[in-house]
Amino acid sequence: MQADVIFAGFGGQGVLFAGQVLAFAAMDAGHDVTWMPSYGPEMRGGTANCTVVIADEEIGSPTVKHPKAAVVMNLPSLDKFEPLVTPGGVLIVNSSLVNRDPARTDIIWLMIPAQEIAEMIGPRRLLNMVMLGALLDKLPILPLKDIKISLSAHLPERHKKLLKSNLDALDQGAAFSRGELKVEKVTSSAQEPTRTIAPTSV
Amino acid sequence: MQADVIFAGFGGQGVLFAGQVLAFAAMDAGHDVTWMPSYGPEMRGGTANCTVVIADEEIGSPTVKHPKAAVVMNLPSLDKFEPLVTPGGVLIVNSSLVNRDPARTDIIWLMIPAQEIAEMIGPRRLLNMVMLGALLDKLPILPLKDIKISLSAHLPERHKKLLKSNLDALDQGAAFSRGELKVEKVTSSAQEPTRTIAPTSV
Amino acid sequence: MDNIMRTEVQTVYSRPPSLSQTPTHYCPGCTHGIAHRLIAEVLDEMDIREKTIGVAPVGCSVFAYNYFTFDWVEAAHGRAPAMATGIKRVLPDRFVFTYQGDGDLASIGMSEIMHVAGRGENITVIFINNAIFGMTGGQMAPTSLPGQKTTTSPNGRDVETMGYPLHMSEVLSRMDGAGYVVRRSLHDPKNIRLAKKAIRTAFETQKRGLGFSMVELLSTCNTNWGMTVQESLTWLEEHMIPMYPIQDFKVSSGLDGFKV
Amino acid sequence: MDNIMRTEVQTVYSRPPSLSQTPTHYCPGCTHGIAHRLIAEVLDEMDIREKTIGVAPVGCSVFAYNYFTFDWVEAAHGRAPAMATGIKRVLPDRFVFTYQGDGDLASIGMSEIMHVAGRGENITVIFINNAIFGMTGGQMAPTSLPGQKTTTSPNGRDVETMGYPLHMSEVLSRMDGAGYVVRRSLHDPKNIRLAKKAIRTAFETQKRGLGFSMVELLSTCNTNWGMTVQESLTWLEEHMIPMYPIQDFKVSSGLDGFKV
Amino acid sequence: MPVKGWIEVDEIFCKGCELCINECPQHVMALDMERLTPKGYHPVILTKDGCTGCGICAIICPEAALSVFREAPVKTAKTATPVP
Amino acid sequence: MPVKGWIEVDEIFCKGCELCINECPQHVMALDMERLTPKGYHPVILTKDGCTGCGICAIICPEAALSVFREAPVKTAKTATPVP
Amino acid sequence: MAKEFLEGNFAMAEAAVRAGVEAYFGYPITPQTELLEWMSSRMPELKRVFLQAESEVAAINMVYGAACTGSRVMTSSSSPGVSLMMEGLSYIAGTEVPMVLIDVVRGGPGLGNIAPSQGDYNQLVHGGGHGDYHPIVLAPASVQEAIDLTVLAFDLAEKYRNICMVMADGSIGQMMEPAELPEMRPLRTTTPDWATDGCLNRDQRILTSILIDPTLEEVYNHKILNTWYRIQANEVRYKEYYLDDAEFVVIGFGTAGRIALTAVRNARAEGIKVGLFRPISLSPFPFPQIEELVESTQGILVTEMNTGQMLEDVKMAVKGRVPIEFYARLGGIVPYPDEILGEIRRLAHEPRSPDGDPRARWMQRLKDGVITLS
Amino acid sequence: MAKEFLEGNFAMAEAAVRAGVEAYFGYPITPQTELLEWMSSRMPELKRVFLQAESEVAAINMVYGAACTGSRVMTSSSSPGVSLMMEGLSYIAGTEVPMVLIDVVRGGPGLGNIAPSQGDYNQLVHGGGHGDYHPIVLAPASVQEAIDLTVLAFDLAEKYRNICMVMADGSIGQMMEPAELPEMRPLRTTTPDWATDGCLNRDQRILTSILIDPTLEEVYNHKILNTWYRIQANEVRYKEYYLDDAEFVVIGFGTAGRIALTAVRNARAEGIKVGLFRPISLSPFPFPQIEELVESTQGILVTEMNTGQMLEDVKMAVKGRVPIEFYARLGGIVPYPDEILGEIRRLAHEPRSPDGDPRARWMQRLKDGVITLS
Ligand SMILES: Cc1ncc(C[n+]2csc(CCOP(=O)(O)OP(=O)(O)O)c2C)c(N)n1
Ligand SMILES: Cc1ncc(C[n+]2csc(CCOP(=O)(O)OP(=O)(O)O)c2C)c(N)n1
Ligand code: SF4
Ligand code: SF4
Ligand code: SF4
Ligand code: SF4
Ligand code: SF4
Ligand code: SF4
Ligand SMILES: [Mg+2]
Ligand SMILES: [Mg+2]
Repeated sequence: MQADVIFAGFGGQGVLFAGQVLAFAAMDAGHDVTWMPSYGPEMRGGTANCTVVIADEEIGSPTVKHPKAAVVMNLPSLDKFEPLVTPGGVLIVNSSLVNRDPARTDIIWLMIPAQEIAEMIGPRRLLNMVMLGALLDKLPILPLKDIKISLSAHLPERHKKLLKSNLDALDQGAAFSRGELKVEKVTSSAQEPTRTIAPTSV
Repeated sequence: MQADVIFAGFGGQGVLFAGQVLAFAAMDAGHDVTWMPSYGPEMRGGTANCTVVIADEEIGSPTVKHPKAAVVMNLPSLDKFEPLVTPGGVLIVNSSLVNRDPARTDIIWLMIPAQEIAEMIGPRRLLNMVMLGALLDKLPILPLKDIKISLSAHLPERHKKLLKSNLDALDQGAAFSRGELKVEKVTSSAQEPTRTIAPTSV
Repeated sequence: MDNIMRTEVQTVYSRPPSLSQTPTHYCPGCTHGIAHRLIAEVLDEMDIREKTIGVAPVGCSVFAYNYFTFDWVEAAHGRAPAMATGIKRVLPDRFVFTYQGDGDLASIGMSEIMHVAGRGENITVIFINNAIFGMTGGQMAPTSLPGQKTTTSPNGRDVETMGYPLHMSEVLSRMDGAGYVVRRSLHDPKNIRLAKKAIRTAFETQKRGLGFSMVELLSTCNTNWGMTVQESLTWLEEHMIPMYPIQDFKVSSGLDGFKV
Repeated sequence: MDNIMRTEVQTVYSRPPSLSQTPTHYCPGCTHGIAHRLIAEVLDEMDIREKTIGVAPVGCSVFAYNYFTFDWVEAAHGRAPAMATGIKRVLPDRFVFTYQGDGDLASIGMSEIMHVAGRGENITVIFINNAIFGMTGGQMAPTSLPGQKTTTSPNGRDVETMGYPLHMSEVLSRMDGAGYVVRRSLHDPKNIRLAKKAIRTAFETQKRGLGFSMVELLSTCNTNWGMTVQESLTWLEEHMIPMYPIQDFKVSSGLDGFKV
Repeated sequence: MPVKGWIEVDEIFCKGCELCINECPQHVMALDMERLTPKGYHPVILTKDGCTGCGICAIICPEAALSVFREAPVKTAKTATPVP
Repeated sequence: MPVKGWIEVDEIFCKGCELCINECPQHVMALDMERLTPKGYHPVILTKDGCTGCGICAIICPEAALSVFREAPVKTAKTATPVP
Repeated sequence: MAKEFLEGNFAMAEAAVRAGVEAYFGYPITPQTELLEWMSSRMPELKRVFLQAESEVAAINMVYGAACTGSRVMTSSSSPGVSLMMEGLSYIAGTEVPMVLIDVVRGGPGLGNIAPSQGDYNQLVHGGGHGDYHPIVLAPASVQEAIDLTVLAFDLAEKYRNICMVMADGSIGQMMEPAELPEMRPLRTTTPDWATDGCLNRDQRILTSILIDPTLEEVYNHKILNTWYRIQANEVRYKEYYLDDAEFVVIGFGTAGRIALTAVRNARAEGIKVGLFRPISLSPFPFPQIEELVESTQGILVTEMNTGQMLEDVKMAVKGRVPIEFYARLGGIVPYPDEILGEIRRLAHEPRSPDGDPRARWMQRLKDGVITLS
Repeated sequence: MAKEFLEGNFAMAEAAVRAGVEAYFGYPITPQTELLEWMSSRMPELKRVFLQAESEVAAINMVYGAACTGSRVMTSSSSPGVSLMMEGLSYIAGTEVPMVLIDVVRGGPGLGNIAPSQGDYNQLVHGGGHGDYHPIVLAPASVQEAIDLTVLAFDLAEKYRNICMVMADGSIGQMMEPAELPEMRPLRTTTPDWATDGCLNRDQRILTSILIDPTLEEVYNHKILNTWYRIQANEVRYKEYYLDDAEFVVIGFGTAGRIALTAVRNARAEGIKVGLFRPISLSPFPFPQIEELVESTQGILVTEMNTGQMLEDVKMAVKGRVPIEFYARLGGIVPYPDEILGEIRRLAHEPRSPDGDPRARWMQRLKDGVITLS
């Protein structure tokens, strides 16, 4: 197996952690895996992304130009990664912050109001797990239950009380992807970055 | 013409300046010339020497292993440079501080009580000019009068009042070398270094 | 008597021309921005914008130069005072100032700041003391308070092993080259007004050639202190000021009679 | 009553065992040698020679290690305090001291000395202030006096352009990590006795874990001052002491009751 | 008679940090939760009458996002100086 | 009755700097102009009687070249300690 | 020990801990700060020494001091901070005390940026401090290798009384991978016979880098040069991939090397017989191994995240006997495998010549728009 | 101007003065102190800036600041002091401001000693600060050349907005020779259009070495690399002696080069057809010229006062096509012409092979006592 997924969005949207959860699960499932972060040049509120590569042989590059899948949480990330997903690949878009549909026809894409779904379950920042759930439905590299086991094992102690809602978020994301969940997109227009990122450090 | 002379002694004996005077004169006479100092590893009261190379083409090395002449002002310098003078070369030895004659027979050497001669003229530190005078008698690379002109021109302003005695010292050194001056060696045995040198600096 | 009062629109405040139109990258509520604004106001009031050269540090304010409209250079971490010295010595009629954080000035840049003070280098230093390395994500600074938790003092600063808070204004004011050294704070409007007066006086010190001038500004870092903006102001007031009193440490007699 | 007085030979003074049998390279009459001797006497009296590690500077005393019989390391110019920190941190039960000149400590090594004092690093510093860079042939030091002629202040130190003399003991004693900071002089037997007591107290400070201890010793450099040995003692007394008063700047309360 | 004042918020700069809100002696400021600035913050606005044009909000604003104006009797009018 | 004292000069170390000579309260020291040390200095010597063994010369000697002894009444004799 | 999912910076820190590091001195700088931060909590917990120095200059001199006592000691930094350590490193080399430095390299020169780079190759491998000395430099290409090489670094440093550096480009510091940490080693119980730890029951020891007499300094220079030749003979490390039948060879180290691995696999899938040679010890550089490669190779592609600093060493080994091409991304940019694949194709399919300057050709391609940077 | 009998350190200082240096910042260190001391009296006399900095770190950053104003500015130091300037130099390279550094090299590593050496070749030419940049490095072999190259250094620095260094081994600094100083140039009257000297009647200017966006840093890296290629194309300098009919070539720079000249003459006197190639610009290195030499040469002797740092560059140019031998004195020792003559004889008369490591052979000869050091 070889799969590569890019998670991209504003810093603070849980982009990096979503990638880590996937990577944990891949490792627990016995695959080789790399997780590589990348930060945009903006000083704060800027973009961040991470690339997860999963394979069964020693992984060469931890970066890929054309990922099998991309999970994008804001418009700049959609603009950047939509053209790059390999034909036949998967693109999961956070429709809560993105107003346009992808234009590609040679890939599978999903617009998911991840923020609204998250807020149905708990805090808005669960949106990353919602999107991960949706991804795994569209690109079943690992069974959702493996992800859940890994998440339970690796969630930092101080967040353990949020475990249940994280698991729910995964489920709801997958459910939405399967068409089993209908959600109204409520938040209007503009993108709202989170505000907890310190300047890039030099 | 190509000539190379090493002046060696304790720091403070005017070794470096004697070489400079010769170099000045060589330059004024239109030769190419280099003056290169070297300091012993001792921190103070140590040895110092300088090599003067005079030539009529672009000078390569400013150092020579086997100089045409050596002017040595103390015993360690005699020990070091006696074996190195080229056969047929000249060795001038400050007998005021050196108790033994050179052993070489294939060179011209002179034991000169430079300190006593200096003290006849003025301060003991004129001994370097005494020895230079003797050298130029034994190795007439430049006429003594050229040396005198150069010395007059290059003696630092603050020492100008000593010009006359410096010139005398040159003359007396040459005179001694020619056998025209008889001097009793009065200072006894031990070597007395001067004491004005600060530690080697790192 | 007909008492008709005519009125007119007055501009009480508007963005000073020395500030550029670039939004800062600072975290919302970070008081670095206040310090920037005060500098701009002072330069404009003194009408010396075109004669001023700023020296930016390495720290959160590394991009300070983007937020002003006059010339700037960007120094190596801690070396802004040396760079400012180089500039001031060749251009003695320009106004030269450094803008430095506490990591920059009090940790790696200790030698340079001490020596410009000792030499009475005729430059101005704006020293932002936020008791932390902001830019690199909240490590301990020499100015961090005893017990303060940072990412390199995870159990709180233990003065026995990690050292005592450094009082840079106190120390620098002892140098004979110091013309004006004071500490101010940016946590409320009253103190901000005083801070501005101090900055004005510091540049006056430079103008009069009275030697080294420095304004230390107590500043917040809500992000790395792990607080809300409002909490950070309170923390500054309650914890930093007792350790770092707001005070004039050195005021050259050459400033006698100078009023802002 | 038959009053026959029996007598016996007493050794009033003999070369301390902590000094090696190597003659120093110092110029005759240089007071560096006195400082060496005092350190040796103190270590022998405290019987800690075998537990002591010296850190030599770059300066005339660069070869200090040759003149003692215990372990030494040789630091980069100005960095002796950092090196001593490294040693003391891994060997906290050893006595670690630096021996530094004024160029080493107050010029290039400013940052390191300030920070060991700030951290209250439990080391001892013997600071030889001779108001000049001795080793490199007499350049101006940060401690050179106003008007003092040196090879880099040929017309005398002009404080306006070359800066003011730095008072290191005064400054360092303000650091909260300082346990014992005093200035003494080596120009006559009385002051030498006081200097020795201070060195003894400094090592006691280290023994008791009271933090940073430093003894600044006013010292001569007849060679680079261009004076005879005797003139240099007089110059020290008449010119240096007024600028650098012999004084206790910080004595930790942990030393209360300690008598030498 | 209280002086009438008002502010202008430059939304390019405002980061919704609320510093001004907390300092306004008239308590007439708040974040506009309906709107987002280009950088994605809720900007500050005047929520009621009562602004005196005292300028305190501008003094604390780290982003120099605020301009402050007031209507004042003509006789005291000076040339506008940007000094709060 | 003045105590009788004397000094020993280690010529390996003495540099003839004259510091001791100038400090000796009894003025009994001088350089020996007849002799040179291995390093080429005139060493110090006692030139007359009168040394009290006060140790002051040793206190100022930068080269630790001097040992100082004295003859003292037995009852006060302590173990010799090298403390001036 | 089981595999864990570890970040490179953290992994190197913990590897050093388990290798028995007794003291860490350092100063924060991105992108290695996590290493220092982990040390700040971990070392005190184990009653070992952690100290945040006031600067990199102080840090390296603290390391110098602690190393003189025979302790296992290290520091870490990133490019500008490493530049500040050059005097100290030269002193350490001049004193033959062992120590480990980890440089998590970022984009430069100057303040540059904080993105991954390999721009410090020359500084670490060839130049750096003044005078003649040679540090050992190891370049990991994965988190596991970062762990293993960190442990090895201590052993080599002590074996040869030499500086040993780990050159981790920023990506290695910040990426996460499954990796296995070693068992915790017991701490050193003996003290080397040169250490200055107080002369109890023995003669004085002195550790210094001064040899004021040039004849002694010359002897010392010969001595450490001989040590260097021993290191060259014994400590060359590298990894080969698909070289058995390779007609073309890609050479790259660290992250550039592992990215090239993907490109090589993809090229193989296209039928190009290409292999990868990945130097692990940059110093000593695998000159003999590359010389040998030349025999069986039709062309070499060197790929780096700098302007061709290792390229010079490859050229030195190749001596103009086979064509070399060069491809690089600079200033903090990490290349994609596709870019390198494109270069492999060019190497395999276009005319080649052993002459000329591979870097100049690369610059020309950039200028001509043959290469477009993404 | 007439020839005067000048000491190298003094001559370089006065040459800088006459080339119009406006500001000097430095810190004392042997063997360059006389340079600084001359500046301390000369510059104030001319109402220019002299400042004794508190350290080399401060000195280089003062230079950086003054250079940003468009002033002609310099510093000087010796090996350990130069190591402390590495961060600053990298910043300067990252900002493209011109400046001149004179390094009067002494024996190292570490504190070493104060005798003449060429041990900083790698530091100045190849490594040094972090990141990708290339200083110009000029190596005088006489006092006259020291003067001429000092003047040239300012011109090149400004022409290319590049760091320009003069690498003078300690002998050049301390020897005296007849030499001619240039006329006093008038001081600069214009200010370059990038200088930050206050924005009177113009827009803001910023000088910085940060490019936080790697794509911009990459562009910057390309830019300075292109500058470097321009420098390589235009600024190679060297001097040839007796090469017309030479069968053997000695290559050496600075003092080692001029000492070799005597050896070459003596060898010619013995009938050995040998010439001398003396690189003057060490960076850019005369690669093409040496490559060309290879055509007509049967053997090359490289001689240096370091462990063979330039040897590597010569090997790079020679590409194994002719035999190379190596001879060096280290740690502050200046070789005698006789020693080099002996090596020329060996080269001419003993079997030669282009293979193997010239340095290893030299070490072997030392070990075997074939070479005896005096
Ligand atoms: C030589 C060097 N060392 C370390 C760093 C990393 N660094 C950047 S900013 C900084 C500290 C900034 O703290 P401070 O000066 O207090 O500024 P703040 O961000 O708090 O305003 C550090 C350590 C660097 N860029 N260069
Ligand atoms: C990095 C570095 N810079 C400069 C020097 C040259 N240097 C050696 S000692 C010294 C000054 C010594 O003066 P001080 O510390 O006062 O000691 P003193 O000789 O007066 O006892 C200098 C500048 C050096 N060795 N290393
Ligand atoms: S990290 Fe702290 S200092 Fe930096 S911008 Fe944010 S709040 Fe301000
Ligand atoms: S130069 Fe000065 S400090 Fe150095 S040994 Fe001589 S007198 Fe002492
Ligand atoms: S203080 Fe300024 S930035 Fe903050 S909310 Fe008010 S206007 Fe906006
Ligand atoms: S000017 Fe004064 S009253 Fe008006 S909004 Fe601002 S702070 Fe409030
Ligand atoms: S003080 Fe010491 S060195 Fe000086 S003359 Fe007296 S015994 Fe000799
Ligand atoms: S012991 Fe006292 S009296 Fe005797 S020589 Fe010494 S100083 Fe003079
Ligand atoms: Mg800070
Ligand atoms: Mg001194």
